[in-house]
Amino acid sequence: MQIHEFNDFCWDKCVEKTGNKLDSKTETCLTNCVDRFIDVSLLITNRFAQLLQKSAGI
Amino acid sequence: MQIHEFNDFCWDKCVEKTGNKLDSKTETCLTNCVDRFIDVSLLITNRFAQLLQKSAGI
Amino acid sequence: MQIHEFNDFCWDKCVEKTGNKLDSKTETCLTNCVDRFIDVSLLITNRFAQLLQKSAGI
Amino acid sequence: QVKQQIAVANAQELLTKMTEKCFKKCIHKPGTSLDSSEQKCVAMCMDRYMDSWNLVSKAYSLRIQRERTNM
Amino acid sequence: QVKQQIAVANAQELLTKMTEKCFKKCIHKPGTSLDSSEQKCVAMCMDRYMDSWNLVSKAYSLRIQRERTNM
Amino acid sequence: QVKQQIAVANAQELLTKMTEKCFKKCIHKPGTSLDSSEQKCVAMCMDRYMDSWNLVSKAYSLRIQRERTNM
Repeated sequence: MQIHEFNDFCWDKCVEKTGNKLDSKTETCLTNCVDRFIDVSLLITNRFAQLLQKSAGI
Repeated sequence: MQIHEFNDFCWDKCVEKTGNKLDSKTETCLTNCVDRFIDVSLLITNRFAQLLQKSAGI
Repeated sequence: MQIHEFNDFCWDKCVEKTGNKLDSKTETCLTNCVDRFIDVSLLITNRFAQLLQKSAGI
Repeated sequence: QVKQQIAVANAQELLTKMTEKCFKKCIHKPGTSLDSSEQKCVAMCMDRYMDSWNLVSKAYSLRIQRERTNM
Repeated sequence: QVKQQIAVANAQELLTKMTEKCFKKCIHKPGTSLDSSEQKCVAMCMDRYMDSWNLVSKAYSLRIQRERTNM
Repeated sequence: QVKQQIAVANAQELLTKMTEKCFKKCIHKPGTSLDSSEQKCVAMCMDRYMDSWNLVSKAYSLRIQRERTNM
């Protein structure tokens, strides 16, 4: 996933108003959004690998 | 259209909660969603072909 | 950007009901949507070029 | 022949977009078949989508011409 | 080997879609870590997404078969 | 030269995304011209979108570094 896609996704999640600067709540949300997205991605990928191994009877 | 795209579309249409299993209402919705999507696609494609023929004066 | 993408975007912006014909309000909205989209695109592109030049110290 | 391929690709893109947009507008709860009111809605939606495409296309061409004249 | 590449591409597409859909369903306000209820929600969402994929896939195959028989 | 092409492609992608996001945020009813409040809103939205891009980009790099260290 590219920065563009992360920014697209997290902008929709975190940014409501666009004033003179991003407020600290929005900044924290953006940073956390990237980190949690990667967490979710890793969680899903690892769990998927486990399910594959289980179904392969390894 | 790929299975991924059907699933993407019909997931948004049919799945509200994600509990321990898909309830029967959601399952029916997913199955019908695929079939009706193909119906709409065929309806539109056939009607489009007719309009093209009409405008070509055939 | 292709016509398909403009139509996709402006359809979502302007078309609520789909009756026997597009009413004049919707037609005006569609036409203005295309023109304003291009305005926004030009505004952003020109401003981006200015920012680049400024940061390059030209 | 290249022109024909572009026309076919264009028509396919149009059909795909129309199917998605009109499904969203007309099929609120997918049932065991398309009932007649859904079919009517899809047909009407399709006509309006093409009307919209034509309007958008004309507005775009006019704008491009104006921009060229201003350059 | 081409088959394997398709399988890998398919799995990647599935993982990408699941990540987006399940983030949207489970992470309402992204915090400093995934808490246990978010983790449970993601795991459950993932299972349901695969259930949905299997249903959709089966419905699609059945329909294609029916269409072929009718031709 | 490849680097330059990547930079140009990146800038184009950024401009496209900004145009869509800022149109959605700032143009509620498209009128016969962009009025001054819409222009201001677009300029501000653009600055915020680039701020967001920088934050997201930094958060991503930091995370990748952390993941590499943990391996």
